[in-house]
Amino acid sequence: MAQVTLFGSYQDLAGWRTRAVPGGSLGAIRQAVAAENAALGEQLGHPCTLVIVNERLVGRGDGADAHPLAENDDVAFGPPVSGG
Amino acid sequence: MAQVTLFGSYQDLAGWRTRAVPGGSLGAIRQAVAAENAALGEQLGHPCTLVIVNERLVGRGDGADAHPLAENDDVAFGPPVSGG
Amino acid sequence: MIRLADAAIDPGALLAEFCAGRTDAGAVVSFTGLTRGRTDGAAVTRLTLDAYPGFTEAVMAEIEAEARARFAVEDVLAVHRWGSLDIGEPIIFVAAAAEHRRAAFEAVDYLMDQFKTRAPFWKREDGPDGARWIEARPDDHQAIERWATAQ
Amino acid sequence: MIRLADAAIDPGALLAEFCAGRTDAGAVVSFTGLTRGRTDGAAVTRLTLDAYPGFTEAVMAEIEAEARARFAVEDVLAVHRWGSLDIGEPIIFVAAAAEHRRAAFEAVDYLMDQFKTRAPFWKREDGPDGARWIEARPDDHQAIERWATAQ
Repeated sequence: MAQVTLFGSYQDLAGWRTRAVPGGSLGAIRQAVAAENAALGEQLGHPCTLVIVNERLVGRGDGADAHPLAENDDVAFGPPVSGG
Repeated sequence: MAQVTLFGSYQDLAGWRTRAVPGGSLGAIRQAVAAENAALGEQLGHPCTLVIVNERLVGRGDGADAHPLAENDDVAFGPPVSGG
Repeated sequence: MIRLADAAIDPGALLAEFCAGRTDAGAVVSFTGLTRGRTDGAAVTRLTLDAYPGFTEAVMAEIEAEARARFAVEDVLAVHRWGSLDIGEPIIFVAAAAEHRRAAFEAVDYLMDQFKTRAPFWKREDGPDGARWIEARPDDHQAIERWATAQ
Repeated sequence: MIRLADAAIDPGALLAEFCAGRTDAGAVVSFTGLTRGRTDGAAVTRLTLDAYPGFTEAVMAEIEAEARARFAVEDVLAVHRWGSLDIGEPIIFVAAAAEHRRAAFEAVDYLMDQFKTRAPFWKREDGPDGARWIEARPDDHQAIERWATAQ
Protein backbone atom coordinates (compact mmCIF):
# COMPACT_ATOMS: atom_id res chain seq x y z
CA MET A 1 0.00 0.00 0.00
CA ALA A 2 1.18 3.53 -0.79
CA GLN A 3 1.76 5.98 2.03
CA VAL A 4 -0.38 9.03 1.19
CA THR A 5 0.33 12.48 2.64
CA LEU A 6 -1.90 15.53 2.27
CA PHE A 7 -0.67 19.13 2.45
CA GLY A 8 -2.29 22.45 3.32
CA SER A 9 -6.07 22.72 3.18
CA TYR A 10 -6.43 19.09 2.02
CA GLN A 11 -5.40 17.98 5.50
CA ASP A 12 -8.18 20.03 7.06
CA LEU A 13 -10.67 18.66 4.55
CA ALA A 14 -9.57 15.07 5.24
CA GLY A 15 -8.94 15.24 8.98
CA TRP A 16 -5.69 13.28 8.50
CA ARG A 17 -2.18 13.96 7.22
CA THR A 18 -0.69 10.59 6.38
CA ARG A 19 -2.23 7.16 5.97
CA ALA A 20 -1.74 3.97 3.99
CA VAL A 21 -4.13 3.70 1.05
CA PRO A 22 -4.44 0.60 -1.19
CA GLY A 23 -4.23 1.01 -4.99
CA GLY A 24 -1.92 0.15 -7.87
CA SER A 25 -2.12 3.55 -9.57
CA LEU A 26 -2.69 7.16 -8.61
CA GLY A 27 -6.20 6.89 -10.07
CA ALA A 28 -6.97 3.97 -7.78
CA ILE A 29 -5.71 5.93 -4.77
CA ARG A 30 -7.89 8.89 -5.74
CA GLN A 31 -10.94 6.67 -6.07
CA ALA A 32 -10.30 5.08 -2.68
CA VAL A 33 -10.10 8.55 -1.10
CA ALA A 34 -13.16 9.83 -2.99
CA ALA A 35 -15.24 6.83 -1.86
CA GLU A 36 -14.73 7.98 1.71
CA ASN A 37 -14.72 11.79 1.20
CA ALA A 38 -16.21 13.05 -2.07
CA ALA A 39 -15.16 16.69 -1.54
CA LEU A 40 -11.53 15.67 -0.94
CA GLY A 41 -11.64 13.27 -3.89
CA GLU A 42 -12.75 16.11 -6.14
CA GLN A 43 -9.96 18.40 -4.88
CA LEU A 44 -7.31 15.77 -5.50
CA GLY A 45 -8.48 15.55 -9.12
CA HIS A 46 -8.36 19.32 -9.66
CA PRO A 47 -5.91 20.38 -12.42
CA CYS A 48 -4.05 22.67 -9.96
CA THR A 49 -3.32 19.88 -7.46
CA LEU A 50 0.34 18.85 -7.24
CA VAL A 51 0.79 15.09 -7.33
CA ILE A 52 4.14 13.99 -5.95
CA VAL A 53 5.51 10.44 -5.86
CA ASN A 54 8.69 9.72 -3.91
CA GLU A 55 9.51 13.45 -3.71
CA ARG A 56 9.13 13.99 -7.48
CA LEU A 57 6.27 15.84 -9.14
CA VAL A 58 4.59 13.37 -11.50
CA GLY A 59 1.66 15.49 -12.65
CA ARG A 60 -1.36 17.54 -11.66
CA GLY A 61 -4.79 16.42 -10.50
CA ASP A 62 -6.46 13.57 -12.38
CA GLY A 63 -3.96 14.05 -15.22
CA ALA A 64 -1.62 11.85 -13.17
CA ASP A 65 -4.17 9.02 -12.67
CA ALA A 66 -2.43 6.53 -14.95
CA HIS A 67 0.84 6.69 -13.00
CA PRO A 68 1.50 3.19 -11.58
CA LEU A 69 2.47 2.75 -7.94
CA ALA A 70 4.77 0.23 -6.32
CA GLU A 71 4.39 -1.15 -2.81
CA ASN A 72 5.63 1.47 -0.27
CA ASP A 73 5.67 4.40 -2.71
CA ASP A 74 5.27 7.79 -1.01
CA VAL A 75 2.39 9.70 -2.57
CA ALA A 76 1.59 13.33 -1.72
CA PHE A 77 -1.16 15.68 -2.84
CA GLY A 78 -0.82 19.45 -2.41
CA PRO A 79 -3.13 22.37 -3.22
CA PRO A 80 -1.73 25.42 -5.07
CA VAL A 81 1.43 26.63 -3.38
CA SER A 82 2.62 29.99 -2.09
CA GLY A 83 6.24 30.31 -1.05
CA GLY A 84 8.16 33.40 0.05
CA MET B 1 37.96 86.40 0.87
CA ALA B 2 36.01 83.22 0.10
CA GLN B 3 37.27 79.87 1.37
CA VAL B 4 37.57 77.66 -1.71
CA THR B 5 37.57 73.85 -1.48
CA LEU B 6 38.27 71.49 -4.35
CA PHE B 7 37.01 67.91 -4.56
CA GLY B 8 38.14 64.78 -6.35
CA SER B 9 40.51 65.12 -9.31
CA TYR B 10 40.51 68.95 -9.04
CA GLN B 11 42.56 68.62 -5.86
CA ASP B 12 45.20 66.62 -7.67
CA LEU B 13 45.22 69.12 -10.52
CA ALA B 14 45.60 72.05 -8.10
CA GLY B 15 47.90 70.51 -5.52
CA TRP B 16 45.73 71.98 -2.74
CA ARG B 17 42.36 71.28 -1.13
CA THR B 18 41.32 74.49 0.61
CA ARG B 19 42.59 78.05 0.38
CA ALA B 20 41.36 81.60 0.62
CA VAL B 21 40.82 83.20 -2.80
CA PRO B 22 39.90 86.88 -3.34
CA GLY B 23 36.91 87.80 -5.52
CA GLY B 24 33.41 89.22 -5.24
CA SER B 25 31.75 86.68 -7.51
CA LEU B 26 32.24 83.08 -8.58
CA GLY B 27 33.51 84.36 -11.93
CA ALA B 28 36.19 86.39 -10.18
CA ILE B 29 37.24 83.36 -8.15
CA ARG B 30 37.47 81.26 -11.29
CA GLN B 31 39.62 83.89 -12.98
CA ALA B 32 41.94 84.12 -10.00
CA VAL B 33 42.39 80.34 -10.07
CA ALA B 34 42.81 80.24 -13.86
CA ALA B 35 45.49 82.93 -13.74
CA GLU B 36 47.58 80.57 -11.67
CA ASN B 37 46.56 77.21 -13.22
CA ALA B 38 44.95 77.38 -16.65
CA ALA B 39 44.04 73.66 -16.77
CA LEU B 40 42.28 73.88 -13.41
CA GLY B 41 40.56 77.12 -14.40
CA GLU B 42 39.18 75.41 -17.50
CA GLN B 43 37.91 72.44 -15.48
CA LEU B 44 36.12 74.71 -13.00
CA GLY B 45 34.28 76.33 -15.94
CA HIS B 46 33.18 72.98 -17.41
CA PRO B 47 29.36 72.57 -17.59
CA CYS B 48 29.55 69.36 -15.54
CA THR B 49 31.36 70.98 -12.60
CA LEU B 50 29.26 71.31 -9.43
CA VAL B 51 29.53 74.78 -7.89
CA ILE B 52 28.52 74.82 -4.24
CA VAL B 53 28.26 77.88 -1.99
CA ASN B 54 27.72 77.41 1.73
CA GLU B 55 26.70 73.77 1.21
CA ARG B 56 24.09 74.60 -1.46
CA LEU B 57 24.46 73.86 -5.17
CA VAL B 58 24.26 77.22 -6.97
CA GLY B 59 24.99 76.07 -10.52
CA ARG B 60 27.38 74.30 -12.84
CA GLY B 61 30.68 75.46 -14.32
CA ASP B 62 30.89 78.96 -15.70
CA GLY B 63 27.07 79.13 -15.69
CA ALA B 64 27.38 80.15 -12.03
CA ASP B 65 29.93 82.94 -12.68
CA ALA B 66 27.49 85.78 -11.91
CA HIS B 67 26.75 84.48 -8.41
CA PRO B 68 27.92 87.17 -5.91
CA LEU B 69 30.03 86.17 -2.92
CA ALA B 70 30.12 87.61 0.59
CA GLU B 71 33.20 87.74 2.82
CA ASN B 72 33.80 84.25 4.35
CA ASP B 73 31.48 82.38 1.99
CA ASP B 74 32.43 78.74 1.57
CA VAL B 75 32.86 77.90 -2.10
CA ALA B 76 33.40 74.38 -3.41
CA PHE B 77 34.03 72.96 -6.89
CA GLY B 78 33.48 69.30 -7.64
CA PRO B 79 33.94 67.20 -10.79
CA PRO B 80 31.15 64.80 -11.88
CA VAL B 81 30.12 62.63 -8.95
CA SER B 82 29.74 58.88 -8.44
CA GLY B 83 28.05 57.69 -5.28
CA GLY B 84 27.08 54.18 -4.21
CA MET C 1 22.51 27.49 -2.13
CA ILE C 2 19.06 26.57 -0.82
CA ARG C 3 18.21 25.96 2.82
CA LEU C 4 14.97 24.99 4.54
CA ALA C 5 14.92 26.18 8.17
CA ASP C 6 12.61 24.87 10.89
CA ALA C 7 13.77 27.47 13.42
CA ALA C 8 14.03 31.29 13.35
CA ILE C 9 16.18 32.74 10.56
CA ASP C 10 18.34 35.83 11.09
CA PRO C 11 18.47 38.05 7.97
CA GLY C 12 21.27 40.22 9.41
CA ALA C 13 23.52 37.24 10.10
CA LEU C 14 22.69 35.74 6.69
CA LEU C 15 23.54 38.98 4.87
CA ALA C 16 26.79 39.35 6.82
CA GLU C 17 27.74 35.75 5.98
CA PHE C 18 26.79 36.24 2.32
CA CYS C 19 28.87 39.45 1.93
CA ALA C 20 31.91 38.18 3.81
CA GLY C 21 35.11 37.84 1.84
CA ARG C 22 33.67 38.99 -1.49
CA THR C 23 36.23 40.95 -3.49
CA ASP C 24 34.84 40.41 -7.01
CA ALA C 25 31.15 41.17 -6.51
CA GLY C 26 30.38 44.86 -6.27
CA ALA C 27 26.67 44.35 -5.65
CA VAL C 28 24.67 42.31 -3.17
CA VAL C 29 20.86 42.55 -3.24
CA SER C 30 18.74 40.88 -0.57
CA PHE C 31 15.06 40.28 -0.01
CA THR C 32 13.60 39.55 3.42
CA GLY C 33 9.97 38.51 3.77
CA LEU C 34 8.37 39.25 7.15
CA THR C 35 5.14 37.92 8.64
CA ARG C 36 2.58 40.70 8.51
CA GLY C 37 0.06 41.32 11.27
CA ARG C 38 -2.62 42.08 8.71
CA THR C 39 -3.42 40.85 5.20
CA ASP C 40 -6.18 42.29 3.04
CA GLY C 41 -7.52 44.08 6.11
CA ALA C 42 -7.81 40.97 8.31
CA ALA C 43 -5.76 40.66 11.51
CA VAL C 44 -3.31 37.76 11.65
CA THR C 45 -1.85 36.45 14.90
CA ARG C 46 0.22 33.50 13.65
CA LEU C 47 1.44 32.05 10.37
CA THR C 48 2.03 28.34 9.81
CA LEU C 49 4.01 27.12 6.83
CA ASP C 50 3.88 23.53 5.80
CA ALA C 51 6.55 22.13 3.48
CA TYR C 52 7.63 18.75 2.12
CA PRO C 53 11.32 18.41 2.99
CA GLY C 54 13.16 16.81 0.09
CA PHE C 55 10.63 17.84 -2.52
CA THR C 56 10.48 21.48 -1.42
CA GLU C 57 14.25 22.00 -1.59
CA ALA C 58 14.38 20.19 -4.94
CA VAL C 59 11.91 22.64 -6.52
CA MET C 60 13.71 25.60 -4.94
CA ALA C 61 17.05 24.31 -6.26
CA GLU C 62 15.54 24.10 -9.77
CA ILE C 63 14.47 27.75 -9.51
CA GLU C 64 17.92 28.70 -8.19
CA ALA C 65 19.56 26.98 -11.18
CA GLU C 66 17.29 28.91 -13.56
CA ALA C 67 18.32 32.20 -11.94
CA ARG C 68 22.03 31.34 -12.10
CA ALA C 69 21.71 30.46 -15.79
CA ARG C 70 19.67 33.55 -16.63
CA PHE C 71 21.53 36.33 -14.82
CA ALA C 72 25.24 37.20 -14.52
CA VAL C 73 25.41 36.42 -10.81
CA GLU C 74 28.33 35.08 -8.83
CA ASP C 75 26.32 33.57 -6.02
CA VAL C 76 22.76 33.05 -4.81
CA LEU C 77 21.40 32.14 -1.36
CA ALA C 78 17.80 31.37 -0.42
CA VAL C 79 16.76 30.37 3.10
CA HIS C 80 13.09 29.55 3.61
CA ARG C 81 11.51 29.15 7.03
CA TRP C 82 8.75 26.69 7.74
CA GLY C 83 6.78 25.78 10.88
CA SER C 84 4.91 28.16 13.15
CA LEU C 85 5.82 31.87 12.94
CA ASP C 86 5.05 34.91 15.08
CA ILE C 87 4.08 38.20 13.48
CA GLY C 88 7.20 40.11 12.43
CA GLU C 89 9.31 36.94 12.06
CA PRO C 90 11.25 36.45 8.81
CA ILE C 91 9.79 33.89 6.39
CA ILE C 92 12.37 34.04 3.66
CA PHE C 93 15.80 35.52 2.95
CA VAL C 94 17.09 35.64 -0.62
CA ALA C 95 20.35 37.24 -1.74
CA ALA C 96 22.34 37.49 -4.97
CA ALA C 97 25.87 38.78 -5.55
CA ALA C 98 26.98 40.12 -8.92
CA GLU C 99 29.69 42.24 -10.45
CA HIS C 100 27.14 44.92 -11.37
CA ARG C 101 23.91 45.74 -9.60
CA ARG C 102 21.39 45.14 -12.41
CA ALA C 103 22.00 41.38 -12.46
CA ALA C 104 21.76 41.16 -8.66
CA PHE C 105 18.45 43.06 -8.60
CA GLU C 106 16.95 40.99 -11.40
CA ALA C 107 18.05 37.66 -9.93
CA VAL C 108 16.44 38.38 -6.53
CA ASP C 109 13.32 39.75 -8.21
CA TYR C 110 13.07 36.64 -10.40
CA LEU C 111 13.68 34.26 -7.49
CA MET C 112 10.93 35.87 -5.40
CA ASP C 113 8.41 35.83 -8.26
CA GLN C 114 9.13 32.15 -8.89
CA PHE C 115 9.12 31.14 -5.21
CA LYS C 116 5.77 32.89 -4.66
CA THR C 117 4.05 30.83 -7.32
CA ARG C 118 6.10 27.62 -7.54
CA ALA C 119 7.89 26.85 -4.24
CA PRO C 120 5.99 24.07 -2.42
CA PHE C 121 4.87 25.77 0.78
CA TRP C 122 1.35 25.82 2.17
CA LYS C 123 0.51 28.78 4.40
CA ARG C 124 -2.17 29.06 7.02
CA GLU C 125 -2.97 32.34 8.71
CA ASP C 126 -4.61 32.24 12.13
CA GLY C 127 -6.45 35.27 13.43
CA PRO C 128 -9.40 36.30 15.60
CA ASP C 129 -11.71 35.40 12.69
CA GLY C 130 -10.34 31.86 12.42
CA ALA C 131 -7.84 30.20 10.12
CA ARG C 132 -7.43 30.51 6.37
CA TRP C 133 -5.15 28.87 3.85
CA ILE C 134 -3.30 31.29 1.57
CA GLU C 135 -2.59 30.77 -2.11
CA ALA C 136 -0.42 32.89 -4.38
CA ARG C 137 -2.11 36.23 -5.06
CA PRO C 138 -3.39 37.31 -8.48
CA ASP C 139 -0.56 39.86 -8.68
CA ASP C 140 1.93 37.06 -8.02
CA HIS C 141 0.60 35.22 -11.06
CA GLN C 142 0.87 38.42 -13.09
CA ALA C 143 4.39 39.04 -11.81
CA ILE C 144 5.66 35.70 -13.08
CA GLU C 145 4.48 36.49 -16.61
CA ARG C 146 7.05 39.31 -16.82
CA TRP C 147 9.83 36.73 -17.11
CA ALA C 148 8.26 34.85 -20.02
CA THR C 149 9.02 37.66 -22.47
CA ALA C 150 11.79 39.68 -20.80
CA GLN C 151 15.29 39.21 -22.26
CA MET D 1 16.95 58.19 7.01
CA ILE D 2 20.34 59.11 5.54
CA ARG D 3 23.69 58.57 7.27
CA LEU D 4 27.23 59.37 6.23
CA ALA D 5 29.75 57.05 7.91
CA ASP D 6 33.49 57.68 8.24
CA ALA D 7 34.15 54.24 9.70
CA ALA D 8 33.31 50.69 8.57
CA ILE D 9 29.61 49.95 8.05
CA ASP D 10 28.09 46.56 8.89
CA PRO D 11 25.35 45.55 6.40
CA GLY D 12 24.22 42.62 8.57
CA ALA D 13 23.70 44.79 11.64
CA LEU D 14 21.99 47.48 9.54
CA LEU D 15 19.57 44.96 7.99
CA ALA D 16 18.80 43.45 11.40
CA GLU D 17 18.12 46.92 12.83
CA PHE D 18 15.99 47.85 9.82
CA CYS D 19 13.82 44.69 10.02
CA ALA D 20 13.39 44.74 13.80
CA GLY D 21 9.87 45.21 15.09
CA ARG D 22 8.20 45.49 11.68
CA THR D 23 4.75 43.93 11.71
CA ASP D 24 3.17 45.87 8.82
CA ALA D 25 5.84 45.59 6.14
CA GLY D 26 5.96 42.20 4.47
CA ALA D 27 8.94 43.07 2.27
CA VAL D 28 12.42 44.43 2.96
CA VAL D 29 14.83 44.83 0.05
CA SER D 30 18.46 45.81 0.61
CA PHE D 31 21.40 46.74 -1.55
CA THR D 32 25.00 46.47 -0.37
CA GLY D 33 27.81 47.88 -2.48
CA LEU D 34 31.23 46.31 -1.92
CA THR D 35 34.67 47.54 -2.96
CA ARG D 36 35.80 45.39 -5.87
CA GLY D 37 39.38 44.23 -6.30
CA ARG D 38 39.16 44.81 -10.06
CA THR D 39 37.32 47.28 -12.28
CA ASP D 40 37.31 47.09 -16.05
CA GLY D 41 40.16 44.60 -15.84
CA ALA D 42 42.47 46.77 -13.70
CA ALA D 43 43.51 45.65 -10.22
CA VAL D 44 42.47 47.92 -7.35
CA THR D 45 44.11 47.79 -3.93
CA ARG D 46 42.30 50.63 -2.15
CA LEU D 47 39.32 52.92 -2.70
CA THR D 48 39.11 56.44 -1.33
CA LEU D 49 35.81 58.29 -1.22
CA ASP D 50 35.73 62.00 -0.71
CA ALA D 51 32.49 63.69 0.38
CA TYR D 52 31.35 67.12 1.49
CA PRO D 53 29.58 66.58 4.84
CA GLY D 54 26.51 68.78 5.03
CA PHE D 55 26.09 69.09 1.27
CA THR D 56 26.41 65.36 0.59
CA GLU D 57 23.70 64.37 3.10
CA ALA D 58 21.45 67.16 1.82
CA VAL D 59 21.54 65.80 -1.74
CA MET D 60 21.03 62.24 -0.48
CA ALA D 61 18.07 63.36 1.63
CA GLU D 62 16.50 64.98 -1.46
CA ILE D 63 16.82 61.68 -3.33
CA GLU D 64 15.36 59.81 -0.35
CA ALA D 65 12.35 62.18 -0.29
CA GLU D 66 11.78 61.55 -4.02
CA ALA D 67 11.79 57.78 -3.43
CA ARG D 68 9.35 58.06 -0.51
CA ALA D 69 6.99 60.19 -2.60
CA ARG D 70 7.23 57.94 -5.64
CA PHE D 71 6.88 54.44 -4.15
CA ALA D 72 4.52 52.94 -1.56
CA VAL D 73 7.25 52.38 1.02
CA GLU D 74 6.99 52.49 4.79
CA ASP D 75 10.61 53.25 5.47
CA VAL D 76 13.93 53.89 3.74
CA LEU D 77 17.50 53.77 5.06
CA ALA D 78 20.70 54.71 3.22
CA VAL D 79 24.13 54.60 4.87
CA HIS D 80 27.06 55.76 2.76
CA ARG D 81 30.67 55.19 3.72
CA TRP D 82 33.43 57.66 2.95
CA GLY D 83 37.17 57.76 3.64
CA SER D 84 39.69 55.05 2.81
CA LEU D 85 38.35 51.55 2.11
CA ASP D 86 39.95 48.12 1.77
CA ILE D 87 38.88 45.75 -1.01
CA GLY D 88 35.72 43.87 0.04
CA GLU D 89 34.59 46.62 2.45
CA PRO D 90 31.00 47.86 2.13
CA ILE D 91 30.59 51.30 0.50
CA ILE D 92 26.84 51.69 0.75
CA PHE D 93 23.83 50.03 2.35
CA VAL D 94 20.34 50.95 1.15
CA ALA D 95 17.10 49.34 2.36
CA ALA D 96 13.39 49.88 1.83
CA ALA D 97 10.42 48.33 3.65
CA ALA D 98 7.00 48.06 2.03
CA GLU D 99 3.77 46.16 2.40
CA HIS D 100 4.35 44.41 -0.94
CA ARG D 101 7.65 43.54 -2.54
CA ARG D 102 7.33 45.46 -5.84
CA ALA D 103 7.50 48.88 -4.14
CA ALA D 104 10.48 47.82 -2.01
CA PHE D 105 12.41 46.55 -5.05
CA GLU D 106 11.67 49.65 -7.09
CA ALA D 107 12.55 52.08 -4.29
CA VAL D 108 15.99 50.52 -3.72
CA ASP D 109 16.60 50.28 -7.48
CA TYR D 110 15.66 53.96 -7.87
CA LEU D 111 17.78 55.08 -4.91
CA MET D 112 20.86 53.30 -6.26
CA ASP D 113 20.43 54.71 -9.78
CA GLN D 114 20.10 58.22 -8.38
CA PHE D 115 22.96 57.90 -5.88
CA LYS D 116 25.29 56.60 -8.63
CA THR D 117 24.80 59.69 -10.76
CA ARG D 118 23.81 62.42 -8.28
CA ALA D 119 25.18 61.73 -4.78
CA PRO D 120 28.22 63.97 -4.18
CA PHE D 121 31.03 61.49 -3.68
CA TRP D 122 34.35 61.48 -5.46
CA LYS D 123 36.07 58.13 -5.77
CA ARG D 124 39.72 57.38 -6.30
CA GLU D 125 40.98 53.88 -7.00
CA ASP D 126 44.58 53.06 -6.15
CA GLY D 127 46.26 50.09 -7.77
CA PRO D 128 49.62 48.86 -9.01
CA ASP D 129 49.18 51.04 -12.13
CA GLY D 130 48.65 54.21 -10.07
CA ALA D 131 45.56 56.12 -9.03
CA ARG D 132 42.50 57.04 -11.05
CA TRP D 133 39.41 59.06 -10.28
CA ILE D 134 36.11 57.32 -11.09
CA GLU D 135 33.04 58.97 -12.55
CA ALA D 136 29.60 57.47 -13.01
CA ARG D 137 29.66 54.85 -15.77
CA PRO D 138 27.84 55.20 -19.10
CA ASP D 139 25.40 52.48 -18.00
CA ASP D 140 24.68 54.48 -14.82
CA HIS D 141 23.63 57.42 -16.97
CA GLN D 142 21.46 55.11 -19.05
CA ALA D 143 19.96 53.58 -15.92
CA ILE D 144 18.75 56.90 -14.60
CA GLU D 145 16.79 57.54 -17.80
CA ARG D 146 14.49 54.62 -16.99
CA TRP D 147 12.87 56.68 -14.24
CA ALA D 148 12.06 59.65 -16.46
CA THR D 149 9.30 57.80 -18.30
CA ALA D 150 8.37 54.93 -15.97
CA GLN D 151 5.21 55.52 -13.92
